[in-house]
Amino acid sequence: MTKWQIFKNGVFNENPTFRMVLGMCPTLAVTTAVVNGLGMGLATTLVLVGSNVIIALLRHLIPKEIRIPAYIVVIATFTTIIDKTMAATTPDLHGVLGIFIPLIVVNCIVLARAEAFASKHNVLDSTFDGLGMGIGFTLALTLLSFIREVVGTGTLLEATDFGFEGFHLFSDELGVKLLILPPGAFITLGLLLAGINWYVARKEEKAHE
Amino acid sequence: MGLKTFKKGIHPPTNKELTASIPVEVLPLPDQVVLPLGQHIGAPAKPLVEVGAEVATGQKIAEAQGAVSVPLHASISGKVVAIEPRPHVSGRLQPAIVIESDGADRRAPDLAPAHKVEELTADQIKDLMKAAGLVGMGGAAFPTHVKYCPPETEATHGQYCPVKPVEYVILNGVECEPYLTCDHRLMLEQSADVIRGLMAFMKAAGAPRGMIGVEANKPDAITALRKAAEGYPVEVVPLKVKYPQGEERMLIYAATRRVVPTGSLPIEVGVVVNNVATAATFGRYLREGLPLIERIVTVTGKGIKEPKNLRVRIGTLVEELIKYCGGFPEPPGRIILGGPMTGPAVYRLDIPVMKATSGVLVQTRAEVEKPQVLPCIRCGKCIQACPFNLLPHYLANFAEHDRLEDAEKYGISNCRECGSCVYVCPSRRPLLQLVKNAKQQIKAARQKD
Amino acid sequence: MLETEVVVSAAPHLRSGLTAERIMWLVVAALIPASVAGVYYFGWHALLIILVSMGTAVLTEALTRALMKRPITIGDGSAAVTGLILALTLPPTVPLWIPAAGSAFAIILGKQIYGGLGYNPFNPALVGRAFLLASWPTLMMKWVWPEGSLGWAADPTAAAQGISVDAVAGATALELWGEGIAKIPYLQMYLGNIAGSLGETSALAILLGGLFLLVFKIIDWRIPVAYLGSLALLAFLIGEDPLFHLLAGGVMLGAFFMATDYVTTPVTPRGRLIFGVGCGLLTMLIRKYGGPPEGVCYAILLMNIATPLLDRWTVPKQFGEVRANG
Amino acid sequence: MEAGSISVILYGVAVLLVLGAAFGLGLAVASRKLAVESDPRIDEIEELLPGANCGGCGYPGCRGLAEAIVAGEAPVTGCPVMKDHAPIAAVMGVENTAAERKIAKVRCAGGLKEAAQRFIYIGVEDCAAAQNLGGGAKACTFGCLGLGSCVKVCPFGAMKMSENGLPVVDEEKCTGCGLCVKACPRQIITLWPVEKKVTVLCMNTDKGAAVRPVCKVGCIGCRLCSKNCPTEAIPVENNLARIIPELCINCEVCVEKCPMKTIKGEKKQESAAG
Amino acid sequence: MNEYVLIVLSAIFINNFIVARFLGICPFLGVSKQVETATGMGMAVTFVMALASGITYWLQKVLVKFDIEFLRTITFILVIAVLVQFVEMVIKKSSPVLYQALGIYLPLITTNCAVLGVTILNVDENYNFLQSVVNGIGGALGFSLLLILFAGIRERLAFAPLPKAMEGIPIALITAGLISMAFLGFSGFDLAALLGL
Amino acid sequence: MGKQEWRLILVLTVICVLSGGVLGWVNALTAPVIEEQRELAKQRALQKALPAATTFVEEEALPKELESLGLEGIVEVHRAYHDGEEKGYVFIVDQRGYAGPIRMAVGVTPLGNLSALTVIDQSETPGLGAKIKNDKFLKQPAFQEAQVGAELAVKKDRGEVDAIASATISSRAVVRGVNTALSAAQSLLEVETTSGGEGVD
Repeated sequence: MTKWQIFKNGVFNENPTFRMVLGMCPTLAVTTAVVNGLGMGLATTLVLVGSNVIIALLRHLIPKEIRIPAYIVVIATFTTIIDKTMAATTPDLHGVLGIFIPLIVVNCIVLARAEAFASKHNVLDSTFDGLGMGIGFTLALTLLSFIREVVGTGTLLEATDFGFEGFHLFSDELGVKLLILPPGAFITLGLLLAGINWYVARKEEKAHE
Repeated sequence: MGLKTFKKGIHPPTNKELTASIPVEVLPLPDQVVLPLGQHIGAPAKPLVEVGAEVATGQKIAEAQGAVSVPLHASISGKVVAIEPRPHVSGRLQPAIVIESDGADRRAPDLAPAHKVEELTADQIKDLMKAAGLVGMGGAAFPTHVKYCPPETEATHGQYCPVKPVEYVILNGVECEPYLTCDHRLMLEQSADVIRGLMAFMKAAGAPRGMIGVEANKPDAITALRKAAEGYPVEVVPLKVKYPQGEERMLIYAATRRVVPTGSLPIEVGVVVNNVATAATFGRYLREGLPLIERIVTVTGKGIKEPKNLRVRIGTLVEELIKYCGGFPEPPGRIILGGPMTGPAVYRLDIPVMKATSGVLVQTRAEVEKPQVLPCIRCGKCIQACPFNLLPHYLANFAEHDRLEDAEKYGISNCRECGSCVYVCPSRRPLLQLVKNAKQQIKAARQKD
Repeated sequence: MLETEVVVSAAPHLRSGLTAERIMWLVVAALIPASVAGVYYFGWHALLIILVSMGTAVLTEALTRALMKRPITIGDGSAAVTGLILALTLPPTVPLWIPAAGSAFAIILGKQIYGGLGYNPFNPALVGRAFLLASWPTLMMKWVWPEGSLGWAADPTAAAQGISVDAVAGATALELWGEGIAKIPYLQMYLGNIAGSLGETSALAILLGGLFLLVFKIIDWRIPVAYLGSLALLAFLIGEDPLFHLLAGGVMLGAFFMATDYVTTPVTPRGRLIFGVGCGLLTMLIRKYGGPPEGVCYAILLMNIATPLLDRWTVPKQFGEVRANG
Repeated sequence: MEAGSISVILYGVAVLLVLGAAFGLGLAVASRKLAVESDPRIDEIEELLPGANCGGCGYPGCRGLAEAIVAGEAPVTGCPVMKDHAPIAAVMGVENTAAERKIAKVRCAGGLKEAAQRFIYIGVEDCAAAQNLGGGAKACTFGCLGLGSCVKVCPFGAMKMSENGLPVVDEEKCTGCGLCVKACPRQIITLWPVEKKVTVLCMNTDKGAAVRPVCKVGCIGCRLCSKNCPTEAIPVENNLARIIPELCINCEVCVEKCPMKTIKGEKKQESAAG
Repeated sequence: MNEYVLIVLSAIFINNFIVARFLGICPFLGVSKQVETATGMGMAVTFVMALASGITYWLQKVLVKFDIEFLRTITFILVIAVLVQFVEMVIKKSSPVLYQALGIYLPLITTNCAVLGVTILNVDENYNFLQSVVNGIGGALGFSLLLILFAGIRERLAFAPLPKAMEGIPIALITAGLISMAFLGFSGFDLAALLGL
Repeated sequence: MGKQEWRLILVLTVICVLSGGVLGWVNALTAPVIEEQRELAKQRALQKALPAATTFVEEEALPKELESLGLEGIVEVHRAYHDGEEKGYVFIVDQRGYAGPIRMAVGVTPLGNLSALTVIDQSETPGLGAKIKNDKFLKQPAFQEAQVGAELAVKKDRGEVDAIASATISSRAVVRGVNTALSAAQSLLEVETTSGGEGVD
């Protein structure tokens, strides 16, 4: 596989959210606004790339028995770094994402990539894998939060914390507020996944014919 | 009201007025009878005659084979023309003895002599039951003597012979199946035979008391039986009109409040149940030695020109009965042998009347419009109907999805296939067919193991 | 031999006349009194809401089925029932796109997504209502009093209690109770001459329909009885007026028409009792302590969640399962 | 850097040192003392298996088969779905016994157009259930009942019902798992080598006179195929022609000769489909 | 006493981990196909969450004492991971029955963010030891309750002719969404008033 | 113990130690910045709550004292000055909202008028409860005209405050915070008027 293929694989074919259905908790929790989804996605990407690189570096040194604790320590380290950096640079976003920043450490995507990819591939491949997966995750979160924010509140890219009012597309009185409530997260993601299933199935069928 | 009955159940229209008040007519002797060797539950009988043999009415032409089996008798006199597979109610071909009538209806010379119940021992009665080819004539066709199994076979076939005293013999004169009136007419016209048969059964079982359960919609039959039972320890019990009142366990519960435990026989609670027609046939056998060679069949339904009750020789083809009743006024929609709730539908008329064939019901095309099956809407009506307190929609659902273990867990084996659930189902689901299918698969899987 | 083909099918060959379609249309019929009361009290706009809601439901059902390439099922009447019930739970003031959006959501996400009639775990009409309530709460909590109905508030006793018409208009009986402002005469509530959802206010009209369903055995008595009984009992225990709580809000409509929805409620007799009790308790608890002023919709939806387990745990004892008579 | 922060770093390092060492020690001890043996090959093979859990192998799912293979109870070719068993064989260290690929073949050509019905069936859409009801509606008691039980059990979506009421096998998707064979109450589906294109599409063993009125394309046992077959691959037993796949050379002479069009080859099938 | 009841009830109904806090979604979607397995998972989660809440309480004390709270994430997750692994090994060795019922779910718990989540929440809420443990149990009970109810629904859905694209995760998510919508009924529920606090 | 086990321990320990070191270093870099950010945010909030003042002095003992008076949720009290002239108080108050605590700063002038209020921290639902941050809500007349001694309430509770649509709980929390601050101010100002005797002009 070329680097580009590894990257593309993470973004599309094995998109962690839409195809592998991993890391659901932050996906559902923080996607109430595009800014939040984007922030969470990028934070996760950084952790993914960082931990993939380190684990790929150490892959021959770590004995099988302590593989999980060792990976977790590495991931936790990067998570904490991101956590602190965000607190220092973007305190408002950090506040909104709250508990879900430290919880990146238990995001199945990160550990799954460490186990399934980084522990078996070289540093460069692992970097691209982390990038691909991270971007894939970020795209998924952005898409989801885009739908929820626009349909739910009628605004786009509203980020008052950053002093940005965003675009007001229609009166927020008309917004389908359910979408930004917890049920909306489940329902929107469910429908998105169904749509993607449908699309993939149709594509396969067409290819078959 | 205070009439005895069981819990739950359904109230389908009875439609009995078509034939209830018409006395039984005797169908003229047919030219030919087809006598399937397997007319009863258990091993089929073994032929005693060969093609070309001359036989007389009542002559034993096939011998019982194995413990659960009964002999078969010629129902007319004449010549055996074939012993070969012939169409059967099941839709398949089954081995049968075919006799061509000589028109004489000669009775066999070796018919049993007349007996008095008082002079017989219990064991003698049980032997006579078997000799008469007696089976449950209500539809189940279970060999009657096995219900009272003789003591000497107790060791070998213990499962039929729990060492339990029998307290009641209950005759089933409920006739809860809609349309059918053969038992009703029989109780009216042969009440003495019924009581004689019942007394013999009680003696065979050593039961001190007898009961006859009759649905309250047959007051004339109740009166007739009460009159005939005067002086005997027999009680005629009027029962509430409800389906399946005639189901063995429901009848026992209604009459005695006893619950037959799942997986065991009524004798477990000291009760034996027989159909009134069985009792009447046996009563007549004791009177004149004629074994089970004829029965009353209700030929009815909108699809029959002149509905009637007919006294018919076993082995007469269904088409003869229909012809005698004037045929079809319009092309038939569905032809059912027995009652509409449990009788099988057939697609040909060259099928013989058998020992347990209680009726021929012909529905018109308008009556059998193809139902539009909807998904189960969980209305729970099947649960409210099921006399066995099962959850029919679950059972059918499990059956449909091949989850046989779950079906067993929810008591599929306890289903007696009365069809109440299907009757009430507003979504028109084929619950019972699914359940039967699953039961069969479970049985097949068990046999494999 | 037979000249024409006959039908062969499994026994039994008799069917009762009560089909699922007839049940659905009977439910619609049973809701006519409540609908009429709604239109009588709240005017022609109420009728429009009902028509739009039912129409959208039926149309959405037909469209989704067509999209999924499955048989069109609008003939079974279930979509019409969903649309009608949803309409009856709406405030009579809502703009017409509200019932349309609610019905569409109810049919698509409440029902067709699960494969249609018989498979949905939640009452579709309530799914629709909960969706509307969460999405457009301001529109969904805008109440009006039927014309002339505020006469009681202007009477001397009420005036003596310091209740003004202004303080009352625009709030339902339950909201007034929540704020401890006014006590509305029972008769007025019984007749439905009060503010509220367009089909919920008249206990009389709902009872008429409910009794009709009970008499014809379309619904099981257990759920409404358990629901109303437990609600009244809990109200009494926590020192509230049971009669008021039976008459106020959507309890009557819920108990007779929503908690009795076959598909989403238990099938076993005991399960139905527990379901009803659960609905009653939750409704009262949400009214007294909860955020939303009315709890019927949520109480029933919450009990819908528990339905599969209730079914599982309340499988009735089979006939013959007990060792008989010792 | 301030002294304070250095001490914080030191504390941090110390705490993690203790934790790391303690857990490392604990896990080291535990992995020795508490180890429970399980053959790693089971996992390896499970990973190689398709994971459809179709049960076609006769074991409870793919994991079950993997365990059986490792235990030596099942052959490495135990999975009927996989086309290439070499990787499993490699894990087990056995040589791959290349099995010829077989697919399901429906051996009945009597659809709604060709075969007569005895009655109108109303009931459960399931072949076994229909079979129990008067032996099925189709007048031919050997032919396909047409209710699609085989289609329903196929875990790979390789079967569908044609408009003529007969199941059609998608040769690409069919894996030869044999579930449809078991599902058919009339046993008319067999697993057939994929490269043998000629088959007798009938299972009726009645005499020709009995076959003709019930089915237009039933085998009447006329032996024309048998006589004309260059490799003697078509014996006729019980009034029914049967092709021995090992002997068939796909010449399709029999297809030409069959007066009932019961024998179908590849060319014929194509023209029939078109 | 009522204070602890409040914590538990609140964690079950109002701030339910699944439908309100979005914690533990992966196992919620994964281990909810059957009621039996859901029950086993629920028990395992309850056990681990109670244990983890207790242990991390003391760990946090240590961190605060040395002013190294920045190590919270790493130490907590390490403790949880090792704890789970230990418990799994011990159960596997000592009781195969218990292992079948509970142990096989344990590896799934390490990455169950509900466990780490509850320990962090305990710290954020400044709970004392007992409150932490009670909160852990309450959160786990809320998780288990939802998991089991959800499994009940999904067992029923196994019979439903779902649209092809909806099968599996999509329908599970939407059902979870509708459950969450029903739980909106508990929003703003004044538990304190109910319990007389 | 074998060589393998020692290796286990060693590797895990080394990884942990390295992580500890790295994290310590990162922490050392970021901790002051985070603290600075926090301080900055607070200053901004204080400023916003009482624009007339420029310097704020925290009264560390007051929250406890006020709590003993039954006022819950007051986290900090700042005395505000401009050019040495007392400009009033800013109260930082926590109140439980819909999704978690809402932290707000409420400024009160020496005359007992509410100066302004601002939300510092909240985790309410975006698009719904989170709108309590918006000026449309915070700058409504009901707040601007509020005075010591007044007990505010949202319209739904028969009060004068326009609540955020469908976010009554969040709105109520803010109103509660304002009420708490006003009561606190009342007691503080009373104390001053009685003990200090300076009076208000």
